[in-house]
Amino acid sequence: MQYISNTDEDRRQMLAAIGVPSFDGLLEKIPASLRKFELGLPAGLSEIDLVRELADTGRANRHFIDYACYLGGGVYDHFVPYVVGHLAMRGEFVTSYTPYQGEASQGTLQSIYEYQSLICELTAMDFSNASMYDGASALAEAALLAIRASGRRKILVPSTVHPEYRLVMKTYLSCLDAEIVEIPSRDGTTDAAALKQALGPDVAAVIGQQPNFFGLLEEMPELAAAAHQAGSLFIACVNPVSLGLLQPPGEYGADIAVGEGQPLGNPVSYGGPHFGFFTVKEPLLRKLPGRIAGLTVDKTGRRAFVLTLQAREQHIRREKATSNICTNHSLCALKAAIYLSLLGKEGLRKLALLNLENAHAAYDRLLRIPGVKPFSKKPFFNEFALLIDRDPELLKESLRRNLILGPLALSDFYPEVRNGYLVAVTENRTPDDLERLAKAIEAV
Amino acid sequence: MQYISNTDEDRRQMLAAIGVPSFDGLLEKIPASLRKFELGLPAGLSEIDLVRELADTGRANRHFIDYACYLGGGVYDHFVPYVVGHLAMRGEFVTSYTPYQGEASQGTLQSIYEYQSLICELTAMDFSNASMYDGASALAEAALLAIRASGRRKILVPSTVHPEYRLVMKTYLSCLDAEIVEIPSRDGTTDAAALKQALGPDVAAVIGQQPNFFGLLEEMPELAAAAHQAGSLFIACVNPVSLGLLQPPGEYGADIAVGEGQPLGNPVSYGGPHFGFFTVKEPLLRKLPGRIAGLTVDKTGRRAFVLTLQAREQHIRREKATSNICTNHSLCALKAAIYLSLLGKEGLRKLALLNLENAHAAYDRLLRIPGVKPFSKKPFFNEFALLIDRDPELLKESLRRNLILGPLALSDFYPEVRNGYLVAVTENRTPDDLERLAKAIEAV
Amino acid sequence: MSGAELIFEKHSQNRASWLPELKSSEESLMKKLPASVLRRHAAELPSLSELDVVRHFTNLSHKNFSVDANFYPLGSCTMKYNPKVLDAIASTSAFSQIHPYAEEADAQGALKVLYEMQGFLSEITGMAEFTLQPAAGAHGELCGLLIAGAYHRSKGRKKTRVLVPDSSHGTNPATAALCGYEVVQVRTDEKGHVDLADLRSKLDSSVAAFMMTNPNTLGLFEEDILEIARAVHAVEGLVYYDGANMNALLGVCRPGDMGFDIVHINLHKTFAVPHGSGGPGSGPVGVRKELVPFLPSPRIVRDEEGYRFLKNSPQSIGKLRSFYGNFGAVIRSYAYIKALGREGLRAVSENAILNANYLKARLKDAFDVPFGGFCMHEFVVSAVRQKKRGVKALDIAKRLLDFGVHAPTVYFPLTVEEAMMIEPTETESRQTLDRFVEILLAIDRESVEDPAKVLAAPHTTPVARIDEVLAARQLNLRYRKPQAPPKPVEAKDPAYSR
Amino acid sequence: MSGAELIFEKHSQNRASWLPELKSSEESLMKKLPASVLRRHAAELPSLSELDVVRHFTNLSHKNFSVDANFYPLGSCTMKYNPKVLDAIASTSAFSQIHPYAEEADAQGALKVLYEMQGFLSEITGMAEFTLQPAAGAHGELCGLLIAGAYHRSKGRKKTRVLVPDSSHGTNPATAALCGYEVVQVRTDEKGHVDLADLRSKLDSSVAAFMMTNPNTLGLFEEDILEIARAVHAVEGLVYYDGANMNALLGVCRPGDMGFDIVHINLHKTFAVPHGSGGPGSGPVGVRKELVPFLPSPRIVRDEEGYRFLKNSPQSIGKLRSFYGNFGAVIRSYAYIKALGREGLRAVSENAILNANYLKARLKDAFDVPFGGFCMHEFVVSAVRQKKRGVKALDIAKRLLDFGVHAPTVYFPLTVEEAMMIEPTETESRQTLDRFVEILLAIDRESVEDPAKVLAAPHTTPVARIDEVLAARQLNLRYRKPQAPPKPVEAKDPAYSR
Ligand SMILES: Cc1ncc(COP(=O)(O)O)c(C=O)c1O
Ligand SMILES: Cc1ncc(COP(=O)(O)O)c(C=O)c1O
Repeated sequence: MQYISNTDEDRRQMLAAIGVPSFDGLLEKIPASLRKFELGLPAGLSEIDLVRELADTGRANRHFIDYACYLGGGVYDHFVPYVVGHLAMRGEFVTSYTPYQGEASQGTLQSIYEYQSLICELTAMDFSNASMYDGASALAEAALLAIRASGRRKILVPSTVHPEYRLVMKTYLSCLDAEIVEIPSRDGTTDAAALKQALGPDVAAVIGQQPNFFGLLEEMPELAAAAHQAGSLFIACVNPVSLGLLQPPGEYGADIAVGEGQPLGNPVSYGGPHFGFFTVKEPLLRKLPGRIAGLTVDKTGRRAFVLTLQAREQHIRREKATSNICTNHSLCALKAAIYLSLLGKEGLRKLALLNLENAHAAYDRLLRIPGVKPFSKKPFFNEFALLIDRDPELLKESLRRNLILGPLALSDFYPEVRNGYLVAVTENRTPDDLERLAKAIEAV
Repeated sequence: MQYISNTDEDRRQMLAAIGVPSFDGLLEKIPASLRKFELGLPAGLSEIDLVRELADTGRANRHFIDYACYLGGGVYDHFVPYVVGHLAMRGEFVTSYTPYQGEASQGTLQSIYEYQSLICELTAMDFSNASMYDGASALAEAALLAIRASGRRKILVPSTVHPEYRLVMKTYLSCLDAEIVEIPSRDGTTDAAALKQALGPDVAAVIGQQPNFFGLLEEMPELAAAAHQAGSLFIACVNPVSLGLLQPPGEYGADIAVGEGQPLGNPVSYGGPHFGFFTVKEPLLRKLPGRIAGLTVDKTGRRAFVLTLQAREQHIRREKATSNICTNHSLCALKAAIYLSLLGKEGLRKLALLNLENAHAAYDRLLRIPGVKPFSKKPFFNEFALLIDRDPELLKESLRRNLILGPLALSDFYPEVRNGYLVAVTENRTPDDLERLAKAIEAV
Repeated sequence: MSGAELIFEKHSQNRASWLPELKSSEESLMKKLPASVLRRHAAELPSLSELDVVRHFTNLSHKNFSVDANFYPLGSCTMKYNPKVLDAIASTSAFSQIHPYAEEADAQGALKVLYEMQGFLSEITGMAEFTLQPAAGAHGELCGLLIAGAYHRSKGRKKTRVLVPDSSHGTNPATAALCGYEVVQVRTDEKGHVDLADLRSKLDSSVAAFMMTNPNTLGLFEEDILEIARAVHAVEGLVYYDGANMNALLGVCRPGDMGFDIVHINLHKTFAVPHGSGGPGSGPVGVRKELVPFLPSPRIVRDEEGYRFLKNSPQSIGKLRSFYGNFGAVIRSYAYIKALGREGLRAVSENAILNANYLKARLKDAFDVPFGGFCMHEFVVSAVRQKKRGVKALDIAKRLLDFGVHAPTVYFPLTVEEAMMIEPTETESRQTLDRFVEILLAIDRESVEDPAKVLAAPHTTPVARIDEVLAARQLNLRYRKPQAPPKPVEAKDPAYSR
Repeated sequence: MSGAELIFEKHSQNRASWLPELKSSEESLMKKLPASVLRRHAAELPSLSELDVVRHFTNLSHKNFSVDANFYPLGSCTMKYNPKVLDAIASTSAFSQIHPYAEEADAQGALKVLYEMQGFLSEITGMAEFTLQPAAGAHGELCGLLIAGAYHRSKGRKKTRVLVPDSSHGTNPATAALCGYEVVQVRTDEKGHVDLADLRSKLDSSVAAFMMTNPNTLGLFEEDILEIARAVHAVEGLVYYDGANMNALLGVCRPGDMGFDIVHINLHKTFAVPHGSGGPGSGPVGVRKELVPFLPSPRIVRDEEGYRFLKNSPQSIGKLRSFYGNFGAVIRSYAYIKALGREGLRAVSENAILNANYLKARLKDAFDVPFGGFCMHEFVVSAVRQKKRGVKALDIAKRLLDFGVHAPTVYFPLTVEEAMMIEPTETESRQTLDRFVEILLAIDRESVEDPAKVLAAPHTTPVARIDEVLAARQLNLRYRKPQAPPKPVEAKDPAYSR
């Protein structure tokens, strides 16, 4: 399969126009020693064969159409209305570049402006950028921003924050003279007392995640207040769907709010691509990483959109940029904008309520199983942890047999938690599959 | 699920603007007796539930991804390149009306003009309309045209023409003073001698199908010559994919050429929607049924496209129209235009060769099975008939077990043919699934 | 590079990249076929790379108005929003990759859809049974009149005439003629209804059927429908319901209850099959009990073992097309009915009626309204007043395009001078309707203040007004090889090209 | 009705029609949450029907240039045709509806894709091993420099500086700074290559890495690459290959053979991941053998039981993001490489190089070519000559839009005055290139005959030139509730509105 448009005759004529006898003439500058190799790759495939072969490969994956997914831990099997993909996958969005040429990119630019506005409404924050790679890297960039903005070097992170997010932050901060201090938890949420003790004049920021990795609700206002009291910034990492019911970070004093955008209209796709959203309060605007679209006018006075505040960015400021990010996750953010537009004010709340309802129905049902206990009795949104006193391998097998994916073994992340499982329950789960899940556990 | 855009508040205000106290006021003209009923339908479903329920319904269908399809008989499991649907399903094509307002429909109009041109190239005929419902109704309309154009009343149809097409023609002609005369076959193709005998001054047209229902190749030039000799028209019904190798109807003197367009980029979809193509030689142009797009200019002299020759059509001529057809199968024809554009001159021939190759490989392989005999030894393109000396019910079961759909039992159409099966083999068939088919027969 | 070239005027390397290579040599393959049947000259299809095909048709798509991009109040066409999820459902492998000749046992899902859909439509229309075989409205009419003919013949009646209202859709007389009937038109009275007296004067035992719609073509409900039906039945005629435009009746009232004997429905209007620039649609036909034996073959029935075909109906009119209808269209409507449910269907009609009446009320001062009173899902206004200022309905239609609104149906029905037939549908919002009113009022003002601007419209479409006369005079209906010289480079708007 | 409104300025009945009804009452549900965590004011999302959302974003899409509709010779961006079938493959349930925390046994298909893809990229670049974790080019650079840092630390070296050419992409210095290095620029010599003398003068043991591209930003092959690598290695520095633009090298030559130690690739350029108006992409990183232990965690390996994660690499730099990279992007590239195969990949680069040299040859008379000789997949011309006539590179860029062609990259690299960086890619046809040349020559003539027309361009885009200064001065970065008064009705082209 090739996608070359020139014919052989074209090629001959073009070489003649260039004035070289053969193609190799164009490569004269490449040392001969570099050109002596054979690509050790298979021959190409026709579209028929390609589609067939990848369908075969795909059969070795267990997917959400055949299996009910109770896995979460940062990305969730939410329903994506068909319209989202239908619109976002239009060629005009998919095959255009970053909108540097404003006049040729008003569609993208307006949709970014609308995305920024929607995210600001959702989070009650002042400003949003056009997107980051994912929730974890957004949180890491937030920590970088806090360190840069405050001139301080410590970041306090509760152990209840998603373990992978903490690892990513560690990687991002590894070249800096920075320190990440882990704050312990009590009964599944941040130990506020320990946090307060750890605070001090060298703390750039405190991080809080809502809901936290265990699905439990943190006392975000308390954490924020403690941070502010110490002159530190407060960074909130939030699940966007939960904001249909939960207090938005802008209201409890977050200076920076970030999160994983996948739940907003993006398929799980084995973990990517999704996007991270990144918002700040006004004072931090000029330190925002990444792209921002603004509203202005054209020379005839018509409303027009354009990338702005570019003096923060690498292509203008090079080594003085606020971040090295260039390509972001625009198409994923577009999906989120379409999804939020479809969801609307009323739908957002309903979606959150459906998640709450299903998750609590599952919680209640599973706790009726002998040997199943709650990990914590604190309130949760759409995900919760259980202790399941069963042989892990037998449990896995039983779940698979019952066409269930998950729940997630906590010991993968917190080795000290034995027999702990994280159960995620979205609007996509049904009473039928919950019953299957329960039966699968009971059968072990 | 509802798709109403008005809010309750909108509705209240609109009723007030109209000046009625309640919606029922707008229905005052409808006799009360007619308004007293309850729709006995279930309550609506959300998109989540709808998608899930229809996926469940779909599980009761055996489809070509899981089963290798050797069924043909007029519609074929050809590969449809993904680009075809991607382009044809763009909202601008899918959600626009028949292009009556030319200035607002240049996209559709140009694509129809291109479709017409492509079909003319393929068939070597002079003119094509914008499409008919399907091959069978196109053939019926061709017979109507011939009767109208010639003032004669008989249509000669070989028994080798698709039985359903003959039934449809019978229905269409049932109100006319017309007669359909069946011409017998010899060894699977039209008995030319019998045809010549049946010809006479009352014969409006002779029909020939290439390849015929048994997949066999007819001597079309001979049939056409015989028809013309008797002053009758010759109507060819052809498989468009075969025209990559076979002589086009325009070259053997067909006055009208029609066919089923499904093989050109349309999914099989349980038999519809597809489209019929309909072409004529110049003298019959003004008798063409249905829509035609023409090239002209706009008032500034730019190239423009428009529906033309509308004086043939029902919306202008009412009871004097050449056909009652109105909505045709435009989107299916668009798929064909895209498909043919992708296929190109070289691809068309290659596609036909691949079909020929696969079909003959299957023929050779299956004939090696004891008890399997050819129905005829005449040449064929991508479909052929076999006599398989096996218990039909056991054979069916074995095929299903081996994930094979088909072949088609001929006795459904020709009760006199015992143990006959029609095997269709497209470019989509592989050596693997052929082996499965052979094993399934051998196992009985 | 604006995509104005024909596909035949583009050249690049053709790839047909989905096709695998041949396993044998061409020569050995060609031996399978006798020389006499072979093509001598290759078909002159264009040669294009996949990119060039994608770019070509993407650019063509940009030259269309569509419901997805524009308000499209085209009367008699019901250009409503058709939920996109229906397209997705129809194109899943389980529904699009199945063969009509599969064993019944291998297609129980498809048969279930067809069977249940027959029942849904019977319930919605109040008819006894439905066939889903017809491919479109006109095809449904053919089916219906063939049933009528077969029925009358079975009773030994000789019927030669079909009556239609003077405002009827062209397919009604065309179909009647196709079936060999003499077509007789019935007048519309001053209130916009079937003129009962005229109808009575034309009714006699030769009348096979009276084909009508209700609401009628003017968007008005025929109040006398029960009497009309009685009168036609009195001469042993059948009352045929052209239900192409049924958007006002869902859960509101039923043709079966009105006395109709035969009904066709356009799924591509009322039941969310998108119009696709001219099809495919689907035109199911329903009949009352006595006519059931005449339905096309096969019918789809259910028994203990599941869903299956019923092929032996001796009185059936036969087959109207191959296989069982436009399954890919039917399944969209099936899913649509399931999604909306009974309340949702009623809401469709309520809002279609409300939107139409709202527009009619808001436009009645600026435009002539030939027939007052409440309308159903659509209505007709007349531009006679504007015509006196030199601006015809056609000019208004073209001018609307400059505002991003598709034109209403103009000059139909033929019985109303300067007719503009407006059907907003239920899926449009009040905000859109208000904007449409503003635009029409603005154009009305332009007809006073700047008629030249209206007459020269459209100004913003890919082409200006099209020379239809030239199109019909110098027929150019297909590309032929050596053609016009290559076009000069041109900016999108020629005013700015070199 | 041209879609110019913001989504917040539209109002209709919101439906969120995919959501089923709640089974319990809201009150009972709200009891599950303490009041202290609750939202007090609903988020002010817009309220819109599905139709209005569809129409809004369809109209927005019409305001973009794109590869699907336009020639898009944007230098350094490789805006080639990305086969649509890859989108289809990536969105099948088997690949898009799978969870990253599924058991390895439940995701063998996905792991196979990742594993084989690592191998493909190693083979294509001549590196020992690849990670697919980075989400984009800049993310890959971060990954690469972290690996370099970890490696140097493991050797006990203290490295403080990173060298980059003066023409380098902004992400190179930005990433180096992010990693705490001092950034030092190396000059370009008069032939457009890395100035070897300048490089040597800046090399010492403090140099962690020299980041470069080859072909360089000017589209020229760095002939001295082997010597450059030796010189850097001589001070125990690493040579970092920014492979964002690798479209000229497939099957032609390999960074690994040139002496590069670390490589990142932009799958969203060379390997057919569509750019998506700004991502998502994927920026895999490959390293030579000695650096493998430092790759991010987890790596994907294969053993007798199948494909699995390798999590315990003590020297690993850790995780760069959650999970394993942009799987949905990687699978597109994987399928692309499978589809093209070895010959197809080589054909990509041959035609990319041919197309660029053809354009360069045809444009060299009308435009200044700062660096002669053959180029690789792209080249830079300068509009200094046109600028003397008052027409700058920016004006030419804007004027091109009127002809339906996207502008080249302008004013980059910063080292060339009035730079226009042109990358035609391999998927464009000679016909398209010829037309592009004609258009550029026409604009060049306009710069003499009618410069005002060029300066006022674009004339045919949805907006005219944009006031960027105002945008930066009066920041308006989001919608806020009570806003501008409703806009008057306006035809699409304001010249024709009332
Ligand atoms: C009232 C009426 N009857 C019949 C038809 C014919 O339907 P079709 O175009 O599907 O054949 C139409 C629509 O075109 C119509 O509006
Ligand atoms: C040469 C070069 N390096 C690095 C990058 C950065 O890649 P990304 O935008 O994916 O972060 C780009 C493209 O933007 C580039 O062209």
